[in-house]
Amino acid sequence: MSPIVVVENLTKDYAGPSKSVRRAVDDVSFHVNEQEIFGIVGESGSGKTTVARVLLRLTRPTGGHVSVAGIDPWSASREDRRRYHEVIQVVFQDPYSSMDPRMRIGAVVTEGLRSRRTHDRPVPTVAELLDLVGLPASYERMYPHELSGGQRQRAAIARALAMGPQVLVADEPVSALDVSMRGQVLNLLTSLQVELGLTVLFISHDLGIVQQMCNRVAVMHNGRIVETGDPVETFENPSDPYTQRLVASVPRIPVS
Amino acid sequence: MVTSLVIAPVDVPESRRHKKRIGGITIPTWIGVGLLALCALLGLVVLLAPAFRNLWTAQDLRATFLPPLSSGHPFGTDNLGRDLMWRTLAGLGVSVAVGLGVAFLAVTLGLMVGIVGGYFGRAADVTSNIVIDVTWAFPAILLAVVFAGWLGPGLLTVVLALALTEWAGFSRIIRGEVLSLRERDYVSAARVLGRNKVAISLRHFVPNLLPVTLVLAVYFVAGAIVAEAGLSFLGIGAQPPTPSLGSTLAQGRDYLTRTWWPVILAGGVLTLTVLLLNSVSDQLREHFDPRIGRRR
Amino acid sequence: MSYVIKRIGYAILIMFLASLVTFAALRVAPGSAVTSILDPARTPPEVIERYKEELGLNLPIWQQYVNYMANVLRGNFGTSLFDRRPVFDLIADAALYTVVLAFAAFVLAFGLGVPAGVIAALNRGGWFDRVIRWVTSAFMSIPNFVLALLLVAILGVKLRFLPVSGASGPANLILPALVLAADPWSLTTRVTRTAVVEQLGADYTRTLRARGVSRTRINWRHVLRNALTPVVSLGSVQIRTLLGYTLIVEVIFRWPGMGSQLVQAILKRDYPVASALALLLALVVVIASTVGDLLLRAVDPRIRSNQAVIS
Amino acid sequence: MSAPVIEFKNFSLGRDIGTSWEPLVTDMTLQLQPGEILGLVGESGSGKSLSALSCLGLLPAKVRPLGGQLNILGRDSSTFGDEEWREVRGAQVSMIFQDPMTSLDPCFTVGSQIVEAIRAHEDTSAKEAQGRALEMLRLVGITDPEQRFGAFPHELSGGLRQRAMIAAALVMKPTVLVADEPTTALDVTTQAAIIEQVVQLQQQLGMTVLWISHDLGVVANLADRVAVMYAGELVEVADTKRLFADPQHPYTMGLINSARVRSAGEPFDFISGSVPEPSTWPEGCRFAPRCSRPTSVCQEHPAMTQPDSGGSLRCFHPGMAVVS
Repeated sequence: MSPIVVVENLTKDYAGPSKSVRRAVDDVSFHVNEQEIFGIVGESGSGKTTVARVLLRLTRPTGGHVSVAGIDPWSASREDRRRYHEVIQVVFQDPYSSMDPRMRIGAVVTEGLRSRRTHDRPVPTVAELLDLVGLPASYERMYPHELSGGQRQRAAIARALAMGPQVLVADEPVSALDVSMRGQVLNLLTSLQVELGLTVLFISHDLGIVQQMCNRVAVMHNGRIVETGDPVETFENPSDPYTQRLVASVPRIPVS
Repeated sequence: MVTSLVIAPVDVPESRRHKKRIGGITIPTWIGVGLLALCALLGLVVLLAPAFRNLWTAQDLRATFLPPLSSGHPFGTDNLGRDLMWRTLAGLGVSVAVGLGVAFLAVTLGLMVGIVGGYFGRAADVTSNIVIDVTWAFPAILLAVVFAGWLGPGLLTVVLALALTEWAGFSRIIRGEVLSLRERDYVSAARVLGRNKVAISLRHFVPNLLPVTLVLAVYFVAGAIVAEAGLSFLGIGAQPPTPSLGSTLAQGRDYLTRTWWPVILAGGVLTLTVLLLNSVSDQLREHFDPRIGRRR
Repeated sequence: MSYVIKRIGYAILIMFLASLVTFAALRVAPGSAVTSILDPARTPPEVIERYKEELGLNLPIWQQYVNYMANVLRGNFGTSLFDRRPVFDLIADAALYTVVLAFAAFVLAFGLGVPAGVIAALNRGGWFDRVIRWVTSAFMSIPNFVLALLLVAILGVKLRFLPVSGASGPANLILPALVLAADPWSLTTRVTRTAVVEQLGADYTRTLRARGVSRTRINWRHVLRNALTPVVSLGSVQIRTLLGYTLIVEVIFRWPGMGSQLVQAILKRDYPVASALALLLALVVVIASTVGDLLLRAVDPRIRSNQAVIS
Repeated sequence: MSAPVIEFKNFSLGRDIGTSWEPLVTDMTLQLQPGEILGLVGESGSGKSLSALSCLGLLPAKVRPLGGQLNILGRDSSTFGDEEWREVRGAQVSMIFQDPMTSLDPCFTVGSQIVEAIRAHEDTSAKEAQGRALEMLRLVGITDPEQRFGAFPHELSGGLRQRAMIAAALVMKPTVLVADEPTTALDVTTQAAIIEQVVQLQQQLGMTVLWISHDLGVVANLADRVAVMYAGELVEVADTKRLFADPQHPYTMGLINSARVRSAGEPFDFISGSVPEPSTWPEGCRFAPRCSRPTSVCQEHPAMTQPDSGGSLRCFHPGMAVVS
């Protein structure tokens, strides 16, 4: 197992009110091994989403380095930058805003295909992509608002997988869904991870989900990683005081 | 600056918010159909006015100042004995053509500047903001008058002058919309999928800006028709012999003590046209989103 | 405080650029000031040259601008090319008339528009609301010069009820002010109505009701306070609109203000007068925008505060 | 058992859709006993928030009670006029909402909004009201209340804002507090602190609490009894311990399983399909299309029954384990 995602001394500052600086990410380092499901947990403002956005080349870091499959997106050559979209993809939290309301599902899932660079793999069809995530091919003609939240998240996964990525970032992929429907999407993600040999960076505030599905976890607080390790071990015997408080705060259902 | 173009808000009755839909196409209301028919009629006037040139240029100095409903002259005649109904219609055609030209130019310019300012980096944003605010500093008609002084009076002057002022307020609205659109996750997703800024602008921004654009474009047509008539009234717009509602009104004003109907009739046609276009704009806004145009 | 300084600095920048625009538009325009006074076909070239020299028109263009601005900042706008009076004196008279007219219209538009909008919103769907809806659409559709001509025809020519021309007495103000206020009044009414209706449905009204606060108190204390923001920001927009409208309304009613003067100056290519007027109007608009933005911060604590969140 | 403070009797709500009424809540029978914390659980569109809002007569426009009865402190609420409702709100039944940002008036300081809640019911001097407001801010765990009193809502963090909202809701010491997902917008550590605060205040003031949530975990740790809603109706009501130990309705089971943490690597539980819109509710058992073991009898609409195990239940096949 070799690391495919490497984050070294990553720092991100935002300008705050009246010339102050808010440090959203503070000297964060971690790596994710190939075919691993790596969880990042933390509360709002902990910096977990900013880390993901830096990796996705959406937010420019203030300091430090990141690399995915050997490409540093912030200093890559033009050709590497183009290839980068086939290395890493994303599924966002809100299935309502993550799709253009004026595009049909077929257009949504194939939007990235035109920027694909590698031509040795066959270009998937809409039907194949929808089938991959368990949606009927007839959904190609539908608009996002005609789908339920869970179905939209499936389509979002299809859109990401169309690019044939090695790494998938899932930023709170189920927290906008009703509780009874979350399992469907999570099981799909897990089985696709195995099937396609994906590496998944799973960002969540839900410790239970992370514990059940991730191989390793990093706990973030105020822009720093306070603890990294095996999820079960980390949440059952937290060593960091913040992790202890976080674990104690999670409302748990009594075991029958 | 916070201030921007403000157009009167419409309030959509609760009952009409649940639109009837069949296969994704909203069925227009009867009001909508009626308004569309009237717009088509207006378009016909624009297209046909030049063809009937001899009708609105024919003079008859023996029949000046005929009152309305005279035989052969439903609106009466003017000081040169020209038929007022045909002159009014021809003038309306000119006004609407000017309005369409202004709306097209202002919308195109406004969309480009708004998208560039909202999405193509901080330098572009600061620059476009300053350009917008400087343009904004001059009341629309004032700048039109200044332009007229520069280019000389005429319809081209009117079109250019109005387009070059009216785009600013529109552009500010578009910029605001883009600032909110760019934060949507589907734009982030498109970036991760490797689309560049131009592709995202064309694929995601323009289609989503279309409703606002359409509503405001119709509103601009109405505004430009009034402004054209106003400038022609001042003698800065259409020059004789080009017919114009504004010059008919100016003439009517000179003979106001003698006859009142040219003012009433030309003014009435102008008012009804603006009312029609305002209603179309309101209907479009209701159709798309009652919130469009409410923002500052 | 730093915002106030920044905002004023920005306003000065915009004014500077606006002055460049007026200068350029009126000075670099084809058909120079000289040719509009002297017929180039019949005047000997040296006379034209002397004239140009006298007016400073043979200097490089940036030099002309620097001279122009230096003079402007000292309150010297040059002399009119036609009656040779100092522009400042000409404008000062006219400005007073325009200020009186625009102020009267502004007071009418807001003084009548805000209450009408509030009452319409509080009685949504009632007869007053419906009447307001119709009246405002009518006033927004009838161009103000048509309205002006109608009133002149009816009141001035037929009934001879009110003076329709000139500025010989306070009664002369009534018609132009009413005409000028009609459209801004409609817009103010509608914007106020919408703002109030929107606030009536805001979440906090439900919370206040959940604590037993009476509907009347919620409406008159909380809803109106929150609805103020869009109305205030409308204010500075309206000043710009009003100034634009004065041009034409002043001409129709022969009101001796800046509007009619500007139209005259531009048609006669009286550059010193025209550029001074344009600059003055732009200054008023920029000041109105600035004051509007500052007022907005005073009215809305969310805009005002940029201090950090207390946690 | 003493008289319930709030009692729904076959209560139903509907929305005016022009030609007819679309039902949103049907056949709701539920009693809120004095001094208890009752958790009302359901997913989006279950009708839990609307039921809560009816306790204060704050239904949205176009939504009306269609039938049944709702008694508040022993009085039939259908007889209440505007003024009677006003006197009930805040003083006897109070409510806190999900989003403390939009639920507080942005143009007024939090202190003045608490003072206003007092003076809506009592003719006290401004000074005395201010004193009581400060005391209440302290009581809800806000340190430095003098400074927070003058703060505008946007100047406070989410947790402080929610505390300020609780202070305004409880300053008149109401008998009942209706809490509509008050911690959903907050982080878990803040949520834990707020829950602890409410429980403490509930004991201190002897309040009855109706706590609405979509999060079973929150309710499990907080409520004495739990009522589960699905598609506009109650499906199961039981003591918290019993409900989580031995759920009877397949929806309750599915919901508990979906929320429960399993061992690493195990698949996640879920309920197939999605929550139906009110217009697409089935004629028979509303859960049948998503149920793992529906039978032909489920074509009928089940009534609420009182099984021997206690509580109440709406299912033809109680206790049947869902194997997923």
